[in-house]
Amino acid sequence: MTTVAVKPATMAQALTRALRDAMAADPSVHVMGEDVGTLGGVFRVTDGLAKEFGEDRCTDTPLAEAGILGTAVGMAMYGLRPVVEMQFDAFAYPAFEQLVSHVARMRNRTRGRMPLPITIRVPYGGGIGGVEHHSDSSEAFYMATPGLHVVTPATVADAYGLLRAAIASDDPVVFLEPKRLYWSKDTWNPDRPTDVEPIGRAAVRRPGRSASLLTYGPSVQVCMEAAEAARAEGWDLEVVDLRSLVPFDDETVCASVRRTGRAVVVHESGSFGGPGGEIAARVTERCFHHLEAPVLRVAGFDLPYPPPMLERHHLPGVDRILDAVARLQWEAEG
Amino acid sequence: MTTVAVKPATMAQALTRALRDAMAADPSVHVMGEDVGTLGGVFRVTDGLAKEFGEDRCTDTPLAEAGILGTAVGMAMYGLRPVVEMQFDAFAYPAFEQLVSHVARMRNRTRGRMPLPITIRVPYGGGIGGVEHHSDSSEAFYMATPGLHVVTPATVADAYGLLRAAIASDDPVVFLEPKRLYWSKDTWNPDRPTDVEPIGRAAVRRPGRSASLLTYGPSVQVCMEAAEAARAEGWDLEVVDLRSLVPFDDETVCASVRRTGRAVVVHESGSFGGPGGEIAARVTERCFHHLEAPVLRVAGFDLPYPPPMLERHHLPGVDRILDAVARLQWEAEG
Amino acid sequence: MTVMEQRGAYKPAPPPAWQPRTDPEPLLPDAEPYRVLGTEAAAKADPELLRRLYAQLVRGRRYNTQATALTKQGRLAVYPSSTGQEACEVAAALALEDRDWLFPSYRDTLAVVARGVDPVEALTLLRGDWHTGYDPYEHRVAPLSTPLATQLPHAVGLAHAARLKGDDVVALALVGDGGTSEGDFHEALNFAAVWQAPVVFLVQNNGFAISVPLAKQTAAPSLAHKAVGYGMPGRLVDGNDAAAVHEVLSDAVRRARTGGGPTLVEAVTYRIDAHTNADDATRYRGDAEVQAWRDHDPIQLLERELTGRGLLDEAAVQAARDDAEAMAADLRERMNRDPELDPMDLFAHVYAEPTPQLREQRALLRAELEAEQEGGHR
Amino acid sequence: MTVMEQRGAYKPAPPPAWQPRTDPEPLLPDAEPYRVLGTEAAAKADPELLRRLYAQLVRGRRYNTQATALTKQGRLAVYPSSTGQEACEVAAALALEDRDWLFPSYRDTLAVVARGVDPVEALTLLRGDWHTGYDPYEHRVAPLSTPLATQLPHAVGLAHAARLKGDDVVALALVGDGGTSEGDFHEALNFAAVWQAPVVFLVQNNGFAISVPLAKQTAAPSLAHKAVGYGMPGRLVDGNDAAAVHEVLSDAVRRARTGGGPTLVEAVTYRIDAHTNADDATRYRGDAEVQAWRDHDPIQLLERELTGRGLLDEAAVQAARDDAEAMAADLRERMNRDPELDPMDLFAHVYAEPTPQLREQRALLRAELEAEQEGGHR
Ligand SMILES: Cc1ncc(C[n+]2csc(CCOP(=O)(O)OP(=O)(O)O)c2C)c(N)n1
Ligand SMILES: Cc1ncc(C[n+]2csc(CCOP(=O)(O)OP(=O)(O)O)c2C)c(N)n1
Ligand SMILES: [Mg+2]
Ligand SMILES: [Mg+2]
Repeated sequence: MTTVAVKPATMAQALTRALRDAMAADPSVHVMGEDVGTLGGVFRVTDGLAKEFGEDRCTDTPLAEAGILGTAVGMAMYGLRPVVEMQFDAFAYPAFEQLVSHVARMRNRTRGRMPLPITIRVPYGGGIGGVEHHSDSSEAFYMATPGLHVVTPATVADAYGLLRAAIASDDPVVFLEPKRLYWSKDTWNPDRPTDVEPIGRAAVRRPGRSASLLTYGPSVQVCMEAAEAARAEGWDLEVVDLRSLVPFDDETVCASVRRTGRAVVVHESGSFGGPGGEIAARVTERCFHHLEAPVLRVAGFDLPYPPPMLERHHLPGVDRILDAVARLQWEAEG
Repeated sequence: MTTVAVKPATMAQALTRALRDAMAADPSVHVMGEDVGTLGGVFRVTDGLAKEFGEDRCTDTPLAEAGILGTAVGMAMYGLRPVVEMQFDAFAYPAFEQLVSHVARMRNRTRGRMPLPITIRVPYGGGIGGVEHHSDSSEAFYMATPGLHVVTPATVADAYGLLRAAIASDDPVVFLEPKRLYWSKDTWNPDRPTDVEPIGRAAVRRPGRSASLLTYGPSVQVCMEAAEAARAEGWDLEVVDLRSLVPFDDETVCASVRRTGRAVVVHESGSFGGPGGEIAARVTERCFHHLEAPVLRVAGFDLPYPPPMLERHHLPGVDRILDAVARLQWEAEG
Repeated sequence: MTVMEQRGAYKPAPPPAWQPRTDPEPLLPDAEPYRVLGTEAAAKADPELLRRLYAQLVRGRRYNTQATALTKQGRLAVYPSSTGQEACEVAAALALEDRDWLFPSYRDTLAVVARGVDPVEALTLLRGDWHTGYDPYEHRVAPLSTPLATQLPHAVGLAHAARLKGDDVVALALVGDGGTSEGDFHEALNFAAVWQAPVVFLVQNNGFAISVPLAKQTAAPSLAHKAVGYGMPGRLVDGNDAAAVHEVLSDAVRRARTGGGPTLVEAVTYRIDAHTNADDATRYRGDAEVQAWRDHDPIQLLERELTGRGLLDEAAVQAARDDAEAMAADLRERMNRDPELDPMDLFAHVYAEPTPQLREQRALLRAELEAEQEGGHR
Repeated sequence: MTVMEQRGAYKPAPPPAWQPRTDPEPLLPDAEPYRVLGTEAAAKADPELLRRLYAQLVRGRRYNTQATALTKQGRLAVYPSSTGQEACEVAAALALEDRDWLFPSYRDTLAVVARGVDPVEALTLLRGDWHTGYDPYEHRVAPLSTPLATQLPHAVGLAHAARLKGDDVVALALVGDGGTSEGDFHEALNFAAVWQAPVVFLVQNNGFAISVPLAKQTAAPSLAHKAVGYGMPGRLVDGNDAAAVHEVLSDAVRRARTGGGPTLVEAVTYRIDAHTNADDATRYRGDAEVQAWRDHDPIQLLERELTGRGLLDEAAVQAARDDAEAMAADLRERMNRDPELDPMDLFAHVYAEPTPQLREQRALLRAELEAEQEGGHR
C-alpha cells in the first residue's frame, strides 16, 4: 500500500468511513433509518453506502422510529448487527419504549442468551441554528438506562474509532454524534484510520495543574478554548474528554481531579437532572479529601432548547466556564 | 358538618378521594386511562369515579399510551384538566415523545398562551413482587425534562394534598405514586382532608442531629426505620422527605445538611444517572464547607429491575443505609 | 354427558361475540382520486368559491416563493415549501368555520396564513426568534408541529373536548404521507373513531418523505384505505384540484359537525420543490417526474377551468397577482427588519412561575448581560 | 401563453402519481369468521391433524388450570390464563415448522409450551426467579413480551433478516385485541408489508383488554379490516375452531414462506377466566356472556366433530386426559420445589462484561451476602 498524505477530514467523513469499513469487514452490519439510503442521510453520514453495499444493507425505512428500532431488535436476534440512525435527537423519543424496555434489557432478560449488538446513532446537541426539536441533548435519558453503552466523540479520529468499537460491541450502544462537530476538520488519514478505540476510556486532551474541566462531545472544543483563555488569568486547566458516559472512566477522571484538586463539569445538556449531577457526585464521593472546592457545573439552562436566535445565551461558552473556574475558591488556598 | 372520627385510610383511598374531590370541585377535571372506568383502575385508585361522574368524565381509553397523553394534550388545549393514568411506570414509555416534546414544552413554545394543566399519574417503583416492566423507577427521565413538575407522596395525607395540588396546577405534573405504599395506612380523616400541599416543599419527617437522609416516595418509610435502628449505634438521623423532585426545595434540604454536616441520598432508582447524583451534586455545591464527608448515595443497583425473587437484594434497605451512614467519616470528626 | 352421548348434537354457529358490525363498504375509498375541475362536477361548484380559491392559490404560491427567497437572504433559518400543494393548504383553511381548529404539520405555514394568521408571525418558528409566533387561540390554529404525526392526537383530544362541552367545533389535522407511518397516526385515528370525535384528517400525499418515495413508505392500495381499519370513511381526492379538495373536506367537516364522526382524506399531490431549501432533490428524483406534475399544477388547473367557463377574466387574474405581490412585498419588508429579542424571555414561560432553580439561572444570565452591556466581559 | 389562450386546452387527467396499485379486494376479510368444524370444510381436514390438535387442546386446558392453581399456592406470582383461547394458542404452535419463530405476548405461555419449551422454564417469568426462563434459540421462541405489541416489530425484523440471509424462515407473532391499538402494532404491520417480510400476525380478539371491551377499543368492522391499510391480506377466523385457526395460519405461513408477504389474522375468541388470577371479572362483565362462550368451547367443538365422525373414541379421549394429567402432575411437582437462586446473577448479564460501576456494586452485594452468611448483619 502506498503512503497517503494525511489530509484534513471532517467528522462526518470519518463516520462515513467507519460505517463503510465496518460494512466491508462484516456482512452482518446493516445500516437503516430515514433517508439513509438514496439520500445518504440528512447529514450525509451514510453517503454512498447504499450504492456500494446495496439497499438491503443500507435501507431507507418507513418513517417510524419505534418501528426502526423494533425491527432492528428482531434483526439482531437473527444475528445481524444493525446500525440505526435516528434523524435528530428529539426524533429518537418515539423509540423510547423499544430502547428502554427491550434494547437495554434483552441480554439480561435472557441470561445472556440473546445479546443485541445494535448501534443507535443519534445526532445531538445544538449550536447549529436548528429550529425546535432539532437541538436536544438527550444523554441524561440514556445514562439513566442500565444496559446501554453511551458514547460520544469529540474528535475526528474518535468519531472513527469509537463508531467502529460501537458497531463491534456485542451490547447496544447509543452513539451520540455532536451535530455542530460534523463539519469540524482534523488532519486524519482516512486510509490509515486509527485503531478501534476501546469504549470506556476518557482522554486527557490538555494536561493542566490548576483545575480539571470534565466534558464531552460538543463541549470539548469549548473547554479547550476556555483553557487557552484561562492562561491569561494564570490558570492551567486540564481538559478531560469523557468519550464514554457509560461505562464511566472513574479512574482517569479521578486521577485528574486528585491531581488538580478542583473540577468543573461542562455540558450543553440542562443542568438539573443532567449528566453533570452524576459526574459531580461520583467525583466528590471518590475525591472528597482532594477537593479544594465543590465540583461545579456549567451547563445549559433548565429549559426546552431555545430558538436559534437565542441559543448563544443558553450554550455554555468560554466566559461562563471561566466564571465557574473563578468560583473554585482560590482564596481559600493561598 | 358533624365531626367524624379520624380513621385509618390507605394511600390508595386518599388518592381516590383527591380525584373525587377535584372532579366535584371543577367540572373541567377529566380522568382517563386504561381500565380507569368500569374497573376503577388496576390499583382501584379511580374506583367509583365513572359511576359518580359518568364515563365522559372518567374514561376507559383504547390501549395506547401516546394516544392517551396526546389526546389529553388536545383536551387541555380546549380548557379541560385531564388527569391521565399510566397503568405502570414502564408503560408510560410509549408516551415519552408526547411528554417530552409537547407536554413539557407547549407553554414555553407559545409564550405562555397555551399552558397544559395535565396531571400524569404513574404508579412507580418495586417491592410488590411485580414481574418484569412492573417495577421501574423512572423519575430520572422526568427530572431531566424541563417544563414538568415531578411530585411523589410518601404519606397518606400527602397523597391527598399533593394530588389536589397537581390537578390544580396550571403546569403539567408527573405524579409518581409509590406502588408499595398504596396499601399503607395512616390515621387520616377523609372527611377533613388536609389542605392542598403546595408543590415544591420538602418536609422534615424526623428531626435529627447526626446526619440527613434525603429521600422520597417509597424510600421514606425505609429511612424512618433506618433512623430508628441508628439510635442503637448512637446516630440521631434526620429524615427529609423531598416530596417534590421538580421544583427542588434547596432551602429545606440545605438547611438540614448545614445543620447535620453529613448526608445520604436514598432512593430505589438506579444510582448511575439517577436522581441521587443531582441531589448530591447540588447539596455539595451549596453546602461544601459544612460537609464533614461526601454526600453518599444508597440506591438500587444499575440494572434492569430484578425479578421478584431477587428484588430484596436490589432495594435499598435499612442495613445498606446504615452502612452508608457508617462511612460518613465519623473518625475525622473526633 | 359423555363424548359419545354428545354425538350429533353439534350445530355450527358463529362465535357468540360475532355480530355484524359497521358495514365496511361505505368506508372504502373510490378507486380513483375524486376530481371536480374538468369534470361534470365542476358545473355544480359555486363560482364565487372557485374564485376565492383561485385568489388564495395565487397568493399561496407567491408566499412560497417569497419565503424561499428569504432563506437565501438569511432571513429564515429554513423553509419547507408547499409549492405544488397549495390546493390542499388553501382548501384546508377555507373548509373551516371561524370556531373550528386547524392542526398544521411543519410544512403547512401556508394553511396557517390562509386561515388568517399574520404571515410574519407564522414564520417565527422558521426565522428562529421564538418557537410559535402566533397566539393559537386567536385564529384557532395549533402550533406548527415538527415531530411528525404528534399533532394528530391533539386534534382528536381537542375535538373530543369541544364535543363534551357541547360546542359544535371541528378540528382539521394535516399530516404528510410519511407521517402516516408513525404510531401516533394510528393511535389518533383509533381514538377518533372510538370516540366519534368531530375531527377530519387530511393526508397530503406529496409522494415523498424527504427523499423516501411513497413505495418505500407503504404497500397499501392507497393511504385512504387505512380508514376502514379504524371504522371511519376514507376518501381519495386529487390534491391539486382545489375545488375537489375543498368539497371533500367540507363534506367531512359537515359530517363531523353533525355527529357523524371522523373522516380520513388522502389528497394525492406532489412536492414540487426540494424538501426544504437545504435539501438537494436531484439526489433522489428525476426531472421528468417533476415536470409531469408541473403539468398538473393546481393554479393552472383552476385557472383553466375558470377561464374556460368565462368565470375569470384577465383583470381578475391580474388582481389576484397584484394582491399576491402586495402580500409578498409586505412580508419581505417586515421580515427584513431584525426581530426584537429579549434573552430574558428564555425564563419567562417554562412554568407559570419560574422554579427557584430557574430564578437562579435567570439571575446569572441577567448579570452576564449587564456585564456585557457595561462594555465587554473578560 | 396567456390565460385566455389556454381556454379550452384543459383535459381532465388523474394526478400523474396515481397508478392503480394493489387491488384492495383480495385483501379484505370475509364478512364472517371462517369455520371448519361443523361445516363442509371439516371433511377435508386431515384426521391425524385434528387428533393432534385435540390432544394439545386438552393438555392446554389442563395446563391453564394447573398454572392457575399454582398461583393460589403461592408458587406463581401471577398467571394470565388462556382458558377458552386454547385453539389459538395450540394452532399457532402447530402451524410452524421447527425453523420458524414464535413471538408470544404475555398471555401466551401455552403457545410457548405447545411449541416444545419446558413448561417450568416457560413459567419462570411468572414465578419470578428470572425474566425469561428458556433459551429463545432452543425452540426459536422469543421471550414472552409484557409491553404490549412491542414484540411485533421484533418479529418483522427477524423475518426480514432471515429472508436477507436466504433462509426460508417464517415468524408468527401473537397480539391481543387491546394490543392492536398501540402504535407498535401499526409500525410493525407497515414495515412488514413494505418489506414483504415473511411474518404472520395473529390477533387473538378475546373481547377484552383487562376490563375494556372491544367496542371501546375499536370502531372497525373487524380487526382484520386493518390489513388492507397496510397492503396485506386480512383474514377473519373463528378462534375457538382449532381446525379453522390452524388452516388459516398454515395458509398464511405457506404464503409468507414462498415470498407472498405478511398476513394479518384475526381470531375471534373469548377470555373465559379473569384477566389474571388477581383480577375480578365480575366488575365488568356478566355471567350470561361468559356462558354463551362456554357453549362454544374449543375443546368441545373439536371433540364433537371428531366423535361425530367416528374419529375419536373414548379411549383416545381418555388417553388425552391422562397425558394432560401427567403433564400437570409433573408441572405441580417441579413447581413445588423452590428454584435455586443466586443473587450474584443480578450482575451477570447486564452487559457482556460488567462495567467498573457494576463490579463495584457486585462487590458490595457479595460482601453483604457473606456477612449475612456469617450469621447476621447488624
Ligand atoms: C418524529 C419525527 N421523525 C423524523 C422527523 C424528521 N423529518 C422531518 S420532515 C420528514 C419527512 C416528512 O415526510 P411527510 O410526512 O411525507 O411530510 P412532507 O415533508 O412530505 O410534507 C422527516 C423524516 C420529524 N420531524 N419527526
Ligand atoms: C404498553 C403496555 N401498556 C399497558 C400494559 C398493561 N396491560 C397488561 S395486559 C393489558 C390488556 C391487554 O389486552 P389484550 O391486548 O387484548 O390482550 P389480552 O390480555 O386480552 O390477552 C394491559 C393494559 C402493558 N402490559 N403494556
Ligand atoms: Mg410527504
Ligand atoms: Mg384481549
